[in-house]
Amino acid sequence: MKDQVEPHVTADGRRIGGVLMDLRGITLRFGGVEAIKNISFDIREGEIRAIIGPNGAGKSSMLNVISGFYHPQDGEVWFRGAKRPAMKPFQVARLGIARTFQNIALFDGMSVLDNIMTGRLTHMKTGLLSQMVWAGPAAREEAENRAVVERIIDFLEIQAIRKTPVGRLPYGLKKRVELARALAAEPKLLLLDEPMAGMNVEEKEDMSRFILDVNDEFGTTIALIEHDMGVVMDLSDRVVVMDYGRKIGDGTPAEIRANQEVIDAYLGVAHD
Amino acid sequence: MSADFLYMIEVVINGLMAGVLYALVALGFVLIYKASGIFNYAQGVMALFGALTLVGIMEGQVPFAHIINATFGTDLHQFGWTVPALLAILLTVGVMILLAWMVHTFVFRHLVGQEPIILFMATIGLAYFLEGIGDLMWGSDIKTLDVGIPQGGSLWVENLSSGLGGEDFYGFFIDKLDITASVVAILLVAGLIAFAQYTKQGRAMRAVADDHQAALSVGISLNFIWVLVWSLAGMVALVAGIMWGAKSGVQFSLSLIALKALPVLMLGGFTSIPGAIVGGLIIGVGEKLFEYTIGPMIGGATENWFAYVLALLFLVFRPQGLFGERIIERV
Amino acid sequence: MLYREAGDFKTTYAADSQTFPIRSDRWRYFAVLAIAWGVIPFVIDDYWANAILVPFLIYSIAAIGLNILTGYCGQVSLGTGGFMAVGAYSVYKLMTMFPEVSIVVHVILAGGITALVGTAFGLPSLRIKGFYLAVATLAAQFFLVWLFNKVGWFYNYSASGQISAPERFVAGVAVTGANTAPWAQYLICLAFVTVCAIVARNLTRGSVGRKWMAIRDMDIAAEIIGVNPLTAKLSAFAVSSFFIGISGALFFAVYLGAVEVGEAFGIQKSFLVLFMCIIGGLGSIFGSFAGAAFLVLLPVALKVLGVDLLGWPSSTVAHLQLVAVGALIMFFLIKEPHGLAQLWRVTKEKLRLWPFPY
Amino acid sequence: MSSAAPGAAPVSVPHLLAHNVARHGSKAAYREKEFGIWQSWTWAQAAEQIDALALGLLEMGAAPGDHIAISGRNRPALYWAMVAAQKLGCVPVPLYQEAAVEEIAYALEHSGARFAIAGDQEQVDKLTEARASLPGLERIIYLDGRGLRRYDHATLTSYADVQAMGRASGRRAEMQARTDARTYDDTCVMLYTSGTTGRPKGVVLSNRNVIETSKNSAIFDSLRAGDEVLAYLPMAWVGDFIFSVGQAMWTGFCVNCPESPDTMLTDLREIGPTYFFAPPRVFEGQLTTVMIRMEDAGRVKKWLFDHYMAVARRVGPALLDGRPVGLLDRLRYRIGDLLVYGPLKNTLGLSRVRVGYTAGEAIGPEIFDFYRSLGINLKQLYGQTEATVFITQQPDGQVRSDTVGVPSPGVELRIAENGEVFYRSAGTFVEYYKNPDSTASTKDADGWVATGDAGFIEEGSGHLRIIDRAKDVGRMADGAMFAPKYVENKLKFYPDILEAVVFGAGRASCVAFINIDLTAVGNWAERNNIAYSSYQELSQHPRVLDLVAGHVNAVNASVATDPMLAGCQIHRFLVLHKELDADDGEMTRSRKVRRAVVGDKFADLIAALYGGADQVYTETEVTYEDGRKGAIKATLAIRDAVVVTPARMAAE
Repeated sequence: MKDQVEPHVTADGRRIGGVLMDLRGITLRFGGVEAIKNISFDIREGEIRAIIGPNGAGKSSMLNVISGFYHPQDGEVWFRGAKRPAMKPFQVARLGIARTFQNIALFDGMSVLDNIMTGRLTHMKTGLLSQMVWAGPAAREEAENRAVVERIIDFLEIQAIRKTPVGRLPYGLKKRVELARALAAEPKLLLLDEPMAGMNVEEKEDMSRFILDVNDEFGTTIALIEHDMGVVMDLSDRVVVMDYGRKIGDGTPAEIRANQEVIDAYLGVAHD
Repeated sequence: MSADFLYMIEVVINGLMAGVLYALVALGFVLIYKASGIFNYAQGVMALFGALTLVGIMEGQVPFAHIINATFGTDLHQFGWTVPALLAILLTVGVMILLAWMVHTFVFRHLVGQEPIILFMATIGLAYFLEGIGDLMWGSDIKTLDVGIPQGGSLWVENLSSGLGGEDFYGFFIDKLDITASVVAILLVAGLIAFAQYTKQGRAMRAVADDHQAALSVGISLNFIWVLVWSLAGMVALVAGIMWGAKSGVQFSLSLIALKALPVLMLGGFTSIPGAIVGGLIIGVGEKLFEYTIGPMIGGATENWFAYVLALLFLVFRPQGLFGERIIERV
Repeated sequence: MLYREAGDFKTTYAADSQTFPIRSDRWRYFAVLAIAWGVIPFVIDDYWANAILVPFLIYSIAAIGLNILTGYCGQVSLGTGGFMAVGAYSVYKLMTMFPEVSIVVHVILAGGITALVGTAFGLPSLRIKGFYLAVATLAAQFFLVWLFNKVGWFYNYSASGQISAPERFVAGVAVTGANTAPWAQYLICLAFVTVCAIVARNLTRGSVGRKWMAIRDMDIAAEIIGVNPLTAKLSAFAVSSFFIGISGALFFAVYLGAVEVGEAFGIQKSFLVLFMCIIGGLGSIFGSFAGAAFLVLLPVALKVLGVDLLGWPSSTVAHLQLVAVGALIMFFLIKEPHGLAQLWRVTKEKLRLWPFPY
Repeated sequence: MSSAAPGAAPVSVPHLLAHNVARHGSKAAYREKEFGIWQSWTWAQAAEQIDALALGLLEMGAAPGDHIAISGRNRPALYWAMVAAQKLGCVPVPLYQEAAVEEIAYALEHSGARFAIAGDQEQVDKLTEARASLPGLERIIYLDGRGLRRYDHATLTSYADVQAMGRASGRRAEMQARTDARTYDDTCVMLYTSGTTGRPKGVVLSNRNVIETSKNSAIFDSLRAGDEVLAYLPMAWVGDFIFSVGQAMWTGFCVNCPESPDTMLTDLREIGPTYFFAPPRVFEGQLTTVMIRMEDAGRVKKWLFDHYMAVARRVGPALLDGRPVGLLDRLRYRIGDLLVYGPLKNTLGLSRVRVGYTAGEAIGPEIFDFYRSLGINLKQLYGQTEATVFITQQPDGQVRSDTVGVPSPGVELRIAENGEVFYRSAGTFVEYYKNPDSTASTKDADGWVATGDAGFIEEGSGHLRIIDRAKDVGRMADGAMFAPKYVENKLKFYPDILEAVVFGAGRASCVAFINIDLTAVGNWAERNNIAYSSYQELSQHPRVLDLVAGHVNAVNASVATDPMLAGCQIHRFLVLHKELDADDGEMTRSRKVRRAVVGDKFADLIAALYGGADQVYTETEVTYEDGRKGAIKATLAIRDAVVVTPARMAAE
């Protein structure tokens, strides 16, 4: 029933490629509770894919499944044309899936720069010994990755807070730093967990701009969760709507707007 | 029944007795941990401090005698009176309550909301402090404590049980003190549970343990509760101190033995009173048995570490302890 | 106030991320090195060596080691004493087994052996966290001490159950054994401290260090951004134990010369080193030195004050010391959880902003 | 690789470049804070970059005489673009980066630029919009491609691509030939004067103008290779062109570009320039923040600061001018330097400043003295675009806040009978581009140029003192001299007052509009716990009005001391409800008040001031940053000021 769309170029000239991630019949239970009920959808290269739904719809659980933090009882996760076996989160990260967190998960003991540098860890290979010596490979690697990170810092316009301890930053900036950390991993798939949560209008606009720019400049595939429908609709190419762990809609923003079930869900029509 | 087996049983029984005392100390930990999330490393030292104070008061010692003498060249040691055990115990309880109040007001009230590990380290500091103070007040020499608890092997049990085995079995040797200890311990636990169940403060205490914010919102004074639990813990410690002290003299090693409560807790889980008791018994029995059976082969004195290694292995397979419930991690 | 940073700009990342980015700090660092290496060896006497400098240096290594584990990787350990013992007994066995091999090699090997043991005891850290782990490490402490006590092989079945260091030479100079010159003791320790400190700094500044700190600050997030908790934690245990092993080896071979495991490496030792880290500052190399210096000097100071000046019995002073240490720990945790290092940082910031308040 | 024989006398900027490559090839020529560190280019590397760009432009068909517009924040690449243009015999035309589209459109149209080099997306957008109306602009070359990926690249090329094209090109000889063909009288650069009135004019400066002035001024202050400047002022402003291109090329010192406007102060501190220029408002702003920050300092620090600043005010300037100072005072000053001045200069990033200049506006004496007393060699100069900056400047040792110094080397001065200042020098501009009339009206046959400022040369010192714009110096009803600027400046010396506009030409008395400084007054309000929700509310708060009234009275008193100008005392004033703003056309881009515009716009207020009402209601149209327009309504209180009669002054 999944609509088969061929690789194409969007009206605003972005390339949408083939299927990057395919979720097939995912079901997730906590004890007796079914957080996700047999949900299937796919994410294509280069697109911005939104997962929306009222609070408690199971969006976050879905994201946790994708990022390998939860392991679904049923269903398969296909990534880049191969079935992904049950993995530890850090292995998933090394596949090229990076994410941000709904309630910010930065490393408060470190500076902004160090936090973003942690995003490069999956790319840094020098071993313990050469790190001990530092001079040579380790130092070189550090400098190279610093250069990458600095470009992201520049991209997200956070030069001024480079050396500030993240603890001291206001909420909006923390969110941006977290995005930077995820970007630093140069992910193939970027997961954003409620990127706009708790932001004022202005911050939301900034964040939307950055999300679009990221997708645009780096061609990064982005899957994001939001409960605020408005933002998502302007942002994303396709939207999955979840409610009570079920998928009640999947399609372009336009289609979603027209979908009666979605409207009900959002107007909170009683569930039988 | 073969004598070996019977001796084995005797070991088990003695283990149970020791376990009761571990449980007693562990109980103190649980009380404080449940109410304030503080893992009170100093519980053992509190037992030592309690015992020292009790002895000091009973024998009418002059506190801080050494310093006073050293500074003023005096030669004070005794007030020259002795205090009856019961009165002394009451006084000591008073001291422990005062101590509880001070500990809370001067230390932990300023650490509310800190990470558990910080609180833990603070209690280590407290342990040092109390040990030092205890020694300064009452001197560090080993003291014998006699509050009139019957001592020595219980003939009654011995005779009663000697019939069980052949002529090479002389019946169970069980120290009366241990029996008393167990009885006291059981009473204490019962008392505590009753207190927690049926008194206003007790219910408040449990409310706090469940949810600080909620407790606050219904107008329970956290500070009061915290002082309360520290006092209770202090008294429990005192009792434990008396028992240990009576058994093996009041000395620093007492606080080390009390350390055993830590593995006990790791088995029982930090939040469950029954856990503490069961854990205590397991450790007590376990280490005695191990020493009795394996000990001789590997040079003995295995009580030093058995409890910890047991707890360690146990934790690796069941991190939340015997009675703790599973935690689902969220992002 | 003392800082003049205008015109002190960086044109490479290497320069920007160096250990002492500010010029004046750099000079101070070189000055300290120069004094430590070029002046003290010539003026040092027996009292200074044995009462202050040598223990200070050795404890610094231990504190750095524990700080890597606890301060940088967030895994609290109460097994330091036990691990120091491993270092001591390893070096003792090596010295007696291979007399011809250089003591320096032995000390390093001892560190390596301790690293292995430490890693083994670190395994539980994958399942258990926080003070559960702290208590679990007590197992290492008690078990190891018991082991070295009971198993004769470790102390070569000496009647006393003690181990005592035979005389060994570095470049023809005795560094262990009865007639070791103070400056020789000092220099060999200084050498190890210098190297250890630099290595520690290098490890904590790069990707390894960031993995540790990520685990410390938020282990779940760390794992999700691609840190393998297994390797991260175990490497921390290994490196930490390596340093602690070295300090243990030096403590026995160079400083004490003869050791009875129970009293030299008991649980008190574990706490002492932990306190050094707390007072000095968790997650700071400088803090490790500060803490070590503080807790080495405190007893000396108290002794001078109590025994020599006030003429109190030394036992009383010893108790007073317990009180002081305990009180200090609580004070620091309340007032400045990040210890002397943080105080230093704050002062420095103030000096940099002077005369402005912020 | 550009090989003008180092021996030959340099006749163009590219020649100077060649010299620098020869003399200081491996010394740093340009630095830019980017990606967290100071990216650096030696003279040799810079030359290579410039050649690459020049060749690229050549490939794209840049012909001699073409104009090449350049707009963006200060960046090495854009400075290179200027030199690259000159290498090809083209004329660089730097534009104000925050200029509005129509301003840009005018400049492009007027200069007939074929190429434009833009810093970033913002500039590209403006240029593209402007371009719609002018087919003349063939290509836009952009530096930072951020956000431009999906733009139509038919007329858009990236800087890097152009350079790549250049590196691949084989027409180096041709480029070199063009470079060598430059003469001393070819056009070096064309700069648009913001012009306080009417359309901006394109000032044409020749190689002679630029090189001679650069040489003279460099010698005057013994600037040399190894000096450091921070290039942060608009590239379209003649000052920046002389400091960052002319003098830099002449002496071979290093030009440093900040990371972004909002990190400017940090970058200033990091670089610690040895040669520094800033308009008075920058120094003013810095001083204000210093004072505000010191307010919160602990009592000890505060005391130290106040005490030693007092010492500095007494001793500092003298020391700086090499006048004799008592031993004890010297000692005190040394201590002060250790405890206060040194750290202060360091935190401000001025500790290495050897030569500092301010100009463009009159600077408040206490501001000026503050920096002097710290031991910063801050001086004033008087100049304008038409003179390639330098007309007069203050030699070391003769520095005062109330004069603008003696004629710069090679400059002749003449004061007309109406008090207007005329000058003639090697720096005198060639012409206004495509505007012979204005050229004629400004520069007479023998090369004398009217500055449009009224002033007089002080007896004795021979220093020039500027009173006001010549055309603004009017007569009052009673024929007394009316010099509004003179009074306004005195007012603006108070940190609380940001801008002041005085009216009174042909009237019996003077009245004034005042703009309060939000930072200073806001902080004052905070300290006196005065609550306010908006600029407007604050501006009309009675106690603020009292504050301002105090300043006005003080100014009146000091004006009265000068019989010639005593008539200019302010009789009535009001505090404006909005800041005068370039976006509303009330000021020029270089933040000079457009008196006429303000006069018309607020005619109702002026009427009220003379009408004697004690308050007036008004509605004002404003333009928001995003270009939308809106109106703000307000009722403004009008206050009377204390006027001193010269007679009484004399009596005292």
